[in-house]
Amino acid sequence: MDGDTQFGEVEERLAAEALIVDVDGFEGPLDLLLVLSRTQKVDLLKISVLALAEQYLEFVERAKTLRIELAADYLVMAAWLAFLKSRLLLPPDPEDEGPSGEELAAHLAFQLERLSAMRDCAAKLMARDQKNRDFFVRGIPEDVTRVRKVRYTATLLDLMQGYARLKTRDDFRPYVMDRDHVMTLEQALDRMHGLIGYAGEWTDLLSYLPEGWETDPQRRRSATASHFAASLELVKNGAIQIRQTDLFAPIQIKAR
Amino acid sequence: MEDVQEESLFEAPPIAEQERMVEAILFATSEPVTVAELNARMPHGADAKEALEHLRKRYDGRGVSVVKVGEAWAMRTAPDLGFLMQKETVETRKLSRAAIETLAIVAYHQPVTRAEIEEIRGVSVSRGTIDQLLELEWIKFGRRKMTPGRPVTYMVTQEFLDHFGLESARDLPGLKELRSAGLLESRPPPGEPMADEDDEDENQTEMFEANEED
Amino acid sequence: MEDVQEESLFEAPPIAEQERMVEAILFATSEPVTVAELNARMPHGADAKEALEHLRKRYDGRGVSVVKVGEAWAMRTAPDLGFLMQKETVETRKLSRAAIETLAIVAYHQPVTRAEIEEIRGVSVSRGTIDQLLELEWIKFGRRKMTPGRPVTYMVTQEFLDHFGLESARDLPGLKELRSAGLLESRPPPGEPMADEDDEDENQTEMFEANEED
Repeated sequence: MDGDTQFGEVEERLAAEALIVDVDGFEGPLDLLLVLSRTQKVDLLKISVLALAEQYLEFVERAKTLRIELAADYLVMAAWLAFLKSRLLLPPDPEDEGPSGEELAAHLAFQLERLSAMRDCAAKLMARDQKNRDFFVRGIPEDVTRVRKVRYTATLLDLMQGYARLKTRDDFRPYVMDRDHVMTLEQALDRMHGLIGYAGEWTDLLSYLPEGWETDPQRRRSATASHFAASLELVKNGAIQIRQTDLFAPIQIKAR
Repeated sequence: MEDVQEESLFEAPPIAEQERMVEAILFATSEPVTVAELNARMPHGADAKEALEHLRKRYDGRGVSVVKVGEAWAMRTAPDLGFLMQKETVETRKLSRAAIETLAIVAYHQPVTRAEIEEIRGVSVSRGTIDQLLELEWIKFGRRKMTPGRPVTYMVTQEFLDHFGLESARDLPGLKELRSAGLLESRPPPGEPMADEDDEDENQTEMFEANEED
Repeated sequence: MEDVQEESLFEAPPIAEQERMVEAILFATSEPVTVAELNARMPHGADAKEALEHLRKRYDGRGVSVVKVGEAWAMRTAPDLGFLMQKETVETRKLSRAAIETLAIVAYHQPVTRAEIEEIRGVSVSRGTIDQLLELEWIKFGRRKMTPGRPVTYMVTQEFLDHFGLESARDLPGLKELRSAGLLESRPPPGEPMADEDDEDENQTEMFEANEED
């Protein structure tokens, strides 16, 4: 009998030491308390919180003697359990406000029971049949084509109004008139293609301007610009060379 | 497609034909499909819900079954035949104990705040744990709680139900027992009345009652 | 898993069970499966070929069928239910002003090049606008123009005529009619001859004559 007790004590001490060594493996004081409570081998509902508090405090003491650094929250819990222990042991002070030791103990028991229950639930959950492990989804899903039909609401009236808008603008700003004084890049390019063969020497670009475009300032501007752009195009194509010896000096071109 | 809908405005196809349609739609996809979506895709006048009932019976005991996932329906192979399948799918990362417990707490206590999860587990919940569960699409944000700070809450998703083969959160194992044992209540520590106690109870009741109406 | 296979070394599962197995495998595998592969995955002694025959008959006339793909087998939704595999969302959007103007120009001036459209609109026409109209099948490519660079031309389509309720592009009201309908409200500034009106009509005629040659 005696030997049994002794053996029990040894076992307990070994367990406590194992706990301490494994302290990193605990997820905080509540987790540790839950593990300690299991050693009482009773239903969590009937657990002795006082005994549990003592176990915990003992644990912290042992950790101290073994010079194991415990995280702050373990120490906070130890302080709180010491307080709880004194409340449970001392007769209630009628002057004292706040919850009784029994209330605090009941809450701790509730927390432990709840945590334990959640762990069981987690285990049950993970033990369920799981998708793509125990049961499987369709392996060759067929595409559900999401036909997003955009229905455009253009009407014939929209169309005509759009066209009318363009034509109205023409009435105000006749393009035909403008065009008399504008030489396009394409036109200049066409002209220069025909003439470039004759430019064996460096020639002033302006000499390429067509007749009737050199005098009128508006026409001259347009023709100069388009011819300049066209000559750059020809340089790019490797048809001619271009140079300007000085700022504002004449721009000269030469066939390659 | 439109023509079919127009035509059938006047007469829905026979129920056997509707059953075929539901079968084809559920077969074609790997994601659960809601009854509303089924009805939207089927010809006008069809009753997907009824057709589903027929179909479910037809597949009873087959190698593939028609399962309910939250508000939606899907086809899944029978769990007892899992051994035949090549595990082609990439194994999901092994979940940490913290993640598994957090998941269970969200499932059983939803909608639940991070502070409540921490209160239950007794340790702080790392950002990574929540992130991992969000990423797996097993949990999602619920509405904010009407308590100071208006913290966000977490809830489980349809994907969670699908993954664990649950029809609804009501079907979580042991839920009834936990509830009758009072273990799903949010009980404030004595002497520290929680401002949101009433609200909390309301939320819980609401969720499960709302579910029960289905 | 192994146990099942070991056990069945001695006795193959009943054919109904084999049928379930084939069903589950065909459902879940991401590719068609050959009979040899089926046999390899099923318990020893199973006859996938026979089970397949049973399964095929079972799905006869259903919303899903067991089909042969080359040497392998797969499940597919019944072809007549293909229309269910579409989810249509209709969105009504107003055509942009640029698109309407471009479309109008094509309609009134076809066959017309992009450069010509730009000339008439006075601004460049984005690739997107043309693409959109092509996609809507309201315009199509006409023959190339016999000018340098041989640019492509655009024309309106039958689809366009149908949409706008026109018999032919010639039914589009002319400029004079637009004016009398009050669509052209602005008068040209006094003294500026409307050089382009007659010209316009001429173009139209030309255009449609050209069209008729097609």
